[in-house]
Amino acid sequence: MTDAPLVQVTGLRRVFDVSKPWLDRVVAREPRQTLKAVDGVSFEIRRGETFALVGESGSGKSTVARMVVGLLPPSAGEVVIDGVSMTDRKDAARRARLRRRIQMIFQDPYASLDPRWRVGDIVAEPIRAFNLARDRREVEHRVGEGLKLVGLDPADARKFPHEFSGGQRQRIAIARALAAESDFIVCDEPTSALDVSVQAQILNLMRDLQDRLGLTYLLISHNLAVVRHMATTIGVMYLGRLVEVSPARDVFAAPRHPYTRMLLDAVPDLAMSGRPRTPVQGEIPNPIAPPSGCTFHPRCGLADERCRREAPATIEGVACHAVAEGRAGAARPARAAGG
Amino acid sequence: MTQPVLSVRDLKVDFVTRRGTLKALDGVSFDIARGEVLGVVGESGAGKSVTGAAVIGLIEPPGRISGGEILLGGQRIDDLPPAAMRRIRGRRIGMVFQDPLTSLNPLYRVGDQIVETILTHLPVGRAEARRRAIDLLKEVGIPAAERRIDGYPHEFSGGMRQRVVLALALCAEPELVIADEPTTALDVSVQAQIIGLIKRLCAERGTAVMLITHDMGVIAETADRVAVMYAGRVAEIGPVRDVVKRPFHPYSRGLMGSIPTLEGTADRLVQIPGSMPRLAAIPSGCAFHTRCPHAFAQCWLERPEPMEHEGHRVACFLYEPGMESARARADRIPADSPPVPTEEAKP
Amino acid sequence: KTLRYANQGDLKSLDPYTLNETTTNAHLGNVYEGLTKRGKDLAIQPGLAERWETPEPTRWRFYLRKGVKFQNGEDFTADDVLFSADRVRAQGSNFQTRVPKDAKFVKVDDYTVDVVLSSPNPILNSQWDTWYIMSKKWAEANNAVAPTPAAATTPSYAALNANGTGPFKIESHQAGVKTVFKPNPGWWGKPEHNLTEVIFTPINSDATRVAALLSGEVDIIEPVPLQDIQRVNASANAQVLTGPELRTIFLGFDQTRDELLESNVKGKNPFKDPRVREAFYKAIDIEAIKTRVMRGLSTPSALMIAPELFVYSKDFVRPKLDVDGAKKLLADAGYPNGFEVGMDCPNDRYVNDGAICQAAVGMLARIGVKVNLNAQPKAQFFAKVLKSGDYKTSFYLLGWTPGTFDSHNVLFDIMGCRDNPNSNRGESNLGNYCNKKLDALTDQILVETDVEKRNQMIKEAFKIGFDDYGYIPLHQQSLAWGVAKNVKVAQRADNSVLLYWITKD
Amino acid sequence: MLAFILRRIAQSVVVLLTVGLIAFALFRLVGDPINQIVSLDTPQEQRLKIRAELGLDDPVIVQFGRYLARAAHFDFGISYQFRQPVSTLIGERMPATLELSLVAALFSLVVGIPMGVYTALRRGSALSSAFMALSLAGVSLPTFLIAILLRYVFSVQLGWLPSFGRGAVVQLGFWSTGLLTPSGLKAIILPSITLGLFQMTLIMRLVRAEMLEVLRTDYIKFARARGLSDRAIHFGHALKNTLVPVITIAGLQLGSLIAFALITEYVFQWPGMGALFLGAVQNVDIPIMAAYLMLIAFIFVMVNLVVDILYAVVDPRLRAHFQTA
Amino acid sequence: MTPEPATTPTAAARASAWARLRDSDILASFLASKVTMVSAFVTVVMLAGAAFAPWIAPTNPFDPASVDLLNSLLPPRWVEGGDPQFLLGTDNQGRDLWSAILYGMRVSLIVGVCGVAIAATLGISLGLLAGYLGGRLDAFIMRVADIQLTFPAILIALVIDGVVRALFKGVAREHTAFGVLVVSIGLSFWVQYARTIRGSTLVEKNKDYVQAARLIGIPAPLIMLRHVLPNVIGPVLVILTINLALAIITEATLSFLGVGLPPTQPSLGTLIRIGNDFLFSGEWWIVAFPGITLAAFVLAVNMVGDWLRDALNPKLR
Ligand SMILES: Nc1ncnc2c1ncn2[C@@H]1O[C@H](COP(=O)(O)OP(=O)(O)OP(=O)(O)O)[C@@H](O)[C@H]1O
Ligand SMILES: Nc1ncnc2c1ncn2[C@@H]1O[C@H](COP(=O)(O)OP(=O)(O)OP(=O)(O)O)[C@@H](O)[C@H]1O
Ligand SMILES: [Mg+2]
Ligand SMILES: [Mg+2]
Repeated sequence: MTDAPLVQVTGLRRVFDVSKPWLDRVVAREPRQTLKAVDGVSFEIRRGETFALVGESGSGKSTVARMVVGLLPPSAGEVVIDGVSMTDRKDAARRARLRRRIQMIFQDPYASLDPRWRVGDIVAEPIRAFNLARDRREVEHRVGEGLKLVGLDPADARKFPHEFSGGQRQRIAIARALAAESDFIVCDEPTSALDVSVQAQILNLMRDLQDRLGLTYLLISHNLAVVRHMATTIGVMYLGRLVEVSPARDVFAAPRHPYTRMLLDAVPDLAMSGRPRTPVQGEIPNPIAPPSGCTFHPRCGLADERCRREAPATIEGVACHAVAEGRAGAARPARAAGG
Repeated sequence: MTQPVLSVRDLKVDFVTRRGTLKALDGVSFDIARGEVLGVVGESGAGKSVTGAAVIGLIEPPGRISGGEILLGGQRIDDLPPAAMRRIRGRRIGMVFQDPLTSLNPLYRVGDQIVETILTHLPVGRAEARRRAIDLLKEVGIPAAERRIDGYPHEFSGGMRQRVVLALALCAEPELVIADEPTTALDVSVQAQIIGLIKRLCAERGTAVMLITHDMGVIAETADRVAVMYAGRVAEIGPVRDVVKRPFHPYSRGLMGSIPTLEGTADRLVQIPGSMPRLAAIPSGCAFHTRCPHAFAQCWLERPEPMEHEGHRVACFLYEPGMESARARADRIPADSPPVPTEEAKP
Repeated sequence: KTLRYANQGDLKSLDPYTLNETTTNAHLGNVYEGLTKRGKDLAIQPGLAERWETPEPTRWRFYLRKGVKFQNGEDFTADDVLFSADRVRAQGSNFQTRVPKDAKFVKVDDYTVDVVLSSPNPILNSQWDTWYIMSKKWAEANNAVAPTPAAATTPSYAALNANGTGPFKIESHQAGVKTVFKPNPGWWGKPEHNLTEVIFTPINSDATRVAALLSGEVDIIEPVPLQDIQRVNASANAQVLTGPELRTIFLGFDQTRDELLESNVKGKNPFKDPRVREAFYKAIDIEAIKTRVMRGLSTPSALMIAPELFVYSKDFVRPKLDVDGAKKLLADAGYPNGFEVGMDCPNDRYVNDGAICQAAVGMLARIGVKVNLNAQPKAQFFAKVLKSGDYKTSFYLLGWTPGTFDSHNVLFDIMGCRDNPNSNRGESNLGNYCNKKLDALTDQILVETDVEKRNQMIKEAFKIGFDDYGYIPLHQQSLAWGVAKNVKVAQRADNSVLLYWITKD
Repeated sequence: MLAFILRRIAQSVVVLLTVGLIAFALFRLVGDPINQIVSLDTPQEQRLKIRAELGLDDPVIVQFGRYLARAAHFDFGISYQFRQPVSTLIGERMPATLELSLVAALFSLVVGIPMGVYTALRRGSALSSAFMALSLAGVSLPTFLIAILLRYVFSVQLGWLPSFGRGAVVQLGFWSTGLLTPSGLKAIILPSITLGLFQMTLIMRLVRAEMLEVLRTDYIKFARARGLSDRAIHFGHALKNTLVPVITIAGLQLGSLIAFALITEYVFQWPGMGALFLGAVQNVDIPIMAAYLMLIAFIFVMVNLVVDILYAVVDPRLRAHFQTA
Repeated sequence: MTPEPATTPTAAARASAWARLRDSDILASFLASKVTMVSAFVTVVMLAGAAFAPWIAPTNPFDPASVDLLNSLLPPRWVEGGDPQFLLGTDNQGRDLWSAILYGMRVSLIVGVCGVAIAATLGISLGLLAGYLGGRLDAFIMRVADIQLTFPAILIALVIDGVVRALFKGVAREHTAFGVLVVSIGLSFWVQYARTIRGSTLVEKNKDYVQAARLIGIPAPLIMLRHVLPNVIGPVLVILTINLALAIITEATLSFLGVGLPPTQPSLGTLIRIGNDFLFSGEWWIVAFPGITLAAFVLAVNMVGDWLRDALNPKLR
């Protein structure tokens, strides 16, 4: 194994055209309208690591995920996985081989399994698609193995998804992802539709699998506690931009970007430690007409004239004028002492 | 102790379906005092929403209240005729639903919906009602309320809408507000604002709140007392600090242990094996015994009644007086140690 | 008294030279008049001409009625007759054959007109009852000198307004919806009707028409579907007047192509063999058609003309129904197992036409002939089988009323050979039945002025066709008018409903 | 809003052009109008001449272009059957069809909506079961059977209502109305019931389904939780939301009512455009057929436009959408 | 490797499928509704009658040689003047009405089923393509659908009939009528399918299981066919039943207007049209029995469809 990162994302950008129909624009003399869902995102993920993306709804997390797995072509930027570009048209053959190493687990376990297919067929679909088995018996065998791996009974292969609970379905989805022998799995809010007790089962399973199979995860979540539990590195997104990328323990010990701090402050204090918190301000703005300069400035207590004017560059993983200028003050530990 | 605002006694709710009668609630009892926030937590399907609906009298067929009683300010309300119940809804009990996107009628102005509610319940004129509506909107933190009152719901963001819904629930100054997962559909950041708002407004007016959620964090921040529900029963009820920090019921323990926290350091989360039984197939005895690491013979046979234990009530035989050895055994097990992974037990 | 009258068809144009069609002619006959008229028995009577004579075979002299006024108040004179004679023969008229092309009209005085012919024509004025005389001044004043062609792309004044000399005038006319007639107070004759207003509505749905009569919303309907006659007669307020009609319904064969268009017989045309035609003839159970399909209201016919129109009709008798004989004939002709042939049939033109064809299909099936019936609305039917459709038919049903009420018309149009492209002979002989002897006789019949000699020649000609089995005449259908009990009406065999003979209590 | 209307109009023009082309091209192929025009014994030369005069020999595209150019001036040519301008004929008959369709639409709405609301609110009651059964019968019986049955009972047997026609009409300018005379009013009863019955049952079922849907929504639950009266909930909140989709369907139905009128008009001899069209089909009267199809398309397009605008009036979400446009 | 016979898993699956059905809400709601059961029974009996007409019917009314004009207009057997040979009497051509109804039903059904099959195939494919691929294709298909909606089935059939008659002037109606009807019905009913399918496809294609399949690299046509189609086809079942009823009515109406099937091969609609002419004259049975049959069948099918709609709608449960 090399030390080179498995996944390298550079300058990823995705613009959606949300313009009104042509005639409306002509009559109203409006320009085209675009929505920058993802705007210049760069990060890398090392093998066996879990990279987590957090941020409020609409910040562009899922869009990044979809571009990384190749479901959505980026407007600009590049995704390189194991040295192969996912975006470069030329490398089609290698990309096809790469395909099966990348899989995704979706948020809604009720929508991610085709309700008309038997579980066995669902899990077997990637095996068949990638020709990973010689004959039917081998397919069945592999499906059984996969189901066992996620703690289900191979006999469950004959059942339909609706016969399973949400947690069990998410296990099936994981089995499907693993059936393709993938080693990089993108998880878009894999547990947010589940009860906490079931969430614990899935998170534990994901970690077990990571330990056993050396998987690499891109984990998307808005639940900081989950991220805290799973991630090695954390990227914080706001309105399509990555405002902070830091090792997980640093983010929680000493959040640097004001937005990261705000997010941490918003998390309810289960331990009832009574840690001091600043109340959250406002809501995420309309991404079609984002604020000028640093898009966070209307909600930021540290904003000044410069923040309103110019967008901050990323310096040492943080994109914030205040941090760069040292106005942000000492990184404040989010965790009360003693926890 | 003064009379509780809401008192639920041995409430039973059934859903009569073709496949038999589902006991969605099976003997739920709790009180909420004036100004108190009672958090109701539990897994999906545990009966939290049904409890809320039963209190406000909105159980729809095929559901029906099959036993127990509900007292509002000492007056029994579960057997009131529809017209009388209607006068209580909105006037004495307010309600907030989970999804602010769908709770407001998209065809009517926000203000009209508030005014309509005020006029229904309070003896005021239209102008006065409108003035009150504006005040309320200001109070829930809608900027430029005078202007926004004539807006339509689709012109408001999710958080704003939930504020409007809150204003609607509070507009007749009810004694009790039932909030059924008021923040689940919202962003973490907005969630904090709404929770804060509920807390503040209710404290100011002395309104009792029944806060239904499955987010333990919200409960920890907001509630005075917590009821943990499991399969249509209250497994444990007590002061929030006790229940969160030192739960007694094995289910509560598992629940608390399975929540990842910002402070948590454990490599593995506590994992309760299996999932909650379907209501049609609730096991005999203690409904939790199939998943319980401490279950013993009695749990199979008998249903534990809630009993007082160290200041809060727990429905578990481990805490039955005279079960010293069992309790000792249970207490030895640390709350967050991983339970033995077992296959889903089949009775 | 207001008379409400409903007909299946409509009054399609008010210009009397636009469309030669029974219903239209009958309607306009209430408003316009010809030099002659026909009585209730169809006998030719004086009309606008009081009398006429033939001083020499090629010259006819007509004495016009004096004191006749058009409905707009102008006097009727010889000028109008001369004008009408030109107009009726002009481009765009649908009545050009009413008056021979080479006939010269000469004004003798204001009330006398001579017609000079190039050859004798004993039946010159036989169709003049529907050659309506128009006012010259009115036409000139309204820019309507030229007849309105059927295909007019600009409507003409004459098509929307009427100015006749007849007993009624048109008060209002909304095509396809309603036409209102009012009596003409200045009419020269003595009215035989007692009406003050006639409201005419076209109702093309049979059931609706009958319902309207039964519910008393109309006083006269034409026609009554055969099956409803009993019902109408049983009702309290209406009855059906029936009577023989002059139209002959018959079946015809394609006898000209070497291979039939729609048949499984390849390389030859079975209908060229008289035995096949005879077999078909003998397979048709005309009595069953009469009793079952026509409900007794038809007159089986051995000739291609109605008995009323030809005195020696009685001398012809249909061959008997003979299924076995027919089979044998077919076998002799080389079709022991029959064959398959397509049949064209209108389904909205004649009384129960579709059902007759269906019945024929069943009867022919018994001798092993499989007939593929194509029953279609008249528009499609005529488009296919007529000259303009290239006579694309193998076997068909058609009906014919000789416009002249004379056999010559039948012998010439229906039974004449179609082989001369410069002649109109046989234009409606869709299957081109052809016998030169018959043609020769036909030509003599036209110029023969001795009635008895002429009749013998006609008889001989019909005998030729009869023996050739050139056609299968079926029957003359019946008239059926539904009339309210308080209405009296004279029924004429040409199916014209004439308002001036109607009285209402 | 302006852009919206502009787009609608542009779409309408496309629709009309397409329909015009289809109508024209198709009917150009039907039968040979010449046979309709001339009598049996017209010689061939004369036929050819008439063909040339009518322009039937030109290429189809030329004929179509000519047709469109004239149609733009409301000149649809001369009817082959009636020898009158088609525009006059249609103009004369349009009031009859529109009155019939509107009365039928009114009937179907006035009866259908309350029945739908009732059956939705009283699910399972005897009367609403009866309504539902009736509505099924309504969609199951072919229109012509209903017409025959109604007429047989009410005009032939009972003699209460006229069996055909429009009764007496009054001329109001170019519009002839039968709604102002007693006989006209009596005459419209049976045809409009026949025509409206199917739509009525459709609307009833639609209202019921939508109402049930709306009654399950959160905002209705929330309205209950606010203690509003059933009246306010059912007729204030639920019905208004129900009407949003009902408007579209009802609008579309009005279009098809006009088109469907041809069966009713045929049976009741109603002097409207439908009967005219049916007659034209039978007689291969191309100008009338083509004009009728264009007209139906035009009415449909107009109704659609009105429905869309109405939609915006009812639903503020769309209104906002229009305004920002 | 297990020595189990290979059939066991499928047998088990089948058994469980049966168990699922027995257990399902559909069956229960079916058994709970007597009206539906009766309707289904009527439907099945009529379908069987139509399917086995050649074996059940005493005579073949389509064979002209087997009808005798002399038997025409006989009343039903139990009415005075009836002939025991003809249970429901005869029509104006002497056809046994009972046989004619069985055969007519067969014709009506074949027309209905074929027409609806064309409509469904067309509508489903177009709807699927429009919904899944979107963009200009979608816009185009939906515009065409709009235009098509302008014209009800009757109008379309009249148009098509005219065209066919013009194009195949020589060909007898017998040979074209069937095609005309089927195509008209197919062309006028497809829009509903297309719209429904497109609507649910738009929802379904964004569901994660489709994304998952795309991720594996399954080609779009396969995804449409194997994933999307099975999941959007549900509501089509309801439309199918209701459309079948509608198609039969449409056929009858067209036959009533004289554009339908020829009288030599009468469908129910043609029989009614023939019978309608004899309503006033007292031969009520010619219109009554086919009329009742038609109404009963359509009603029964609609009832089943109605129930199906409710039973398949999860929100109503
Ligand atoms: N197909 C699309 N067309 C237009 N806009 C889109 C599209 N997909 C996403 N967006 C917009 O892009 C932005 C980012 O969306 P994305 O789904 O990536 O956010 P997210 O961070 O995953 O949010 P959530 O937490 O709600 O899942 C949003 O404003 C969204 O509205
Ligand atoms: N209309 C109904 N018919 C049948 N069963 C019902 C109905 N409504 C609720 N139930 C049952 O009652 C039980 C309790 O439901 P409830 O909605 O109270 O759960 P909850 O605790 O609020 O769950 P969640 O966290 O998912 O909202 C569920 O198991 C559900 O199956
Ligand atoms: Mg997302
Ligand atoms: Mg709930």
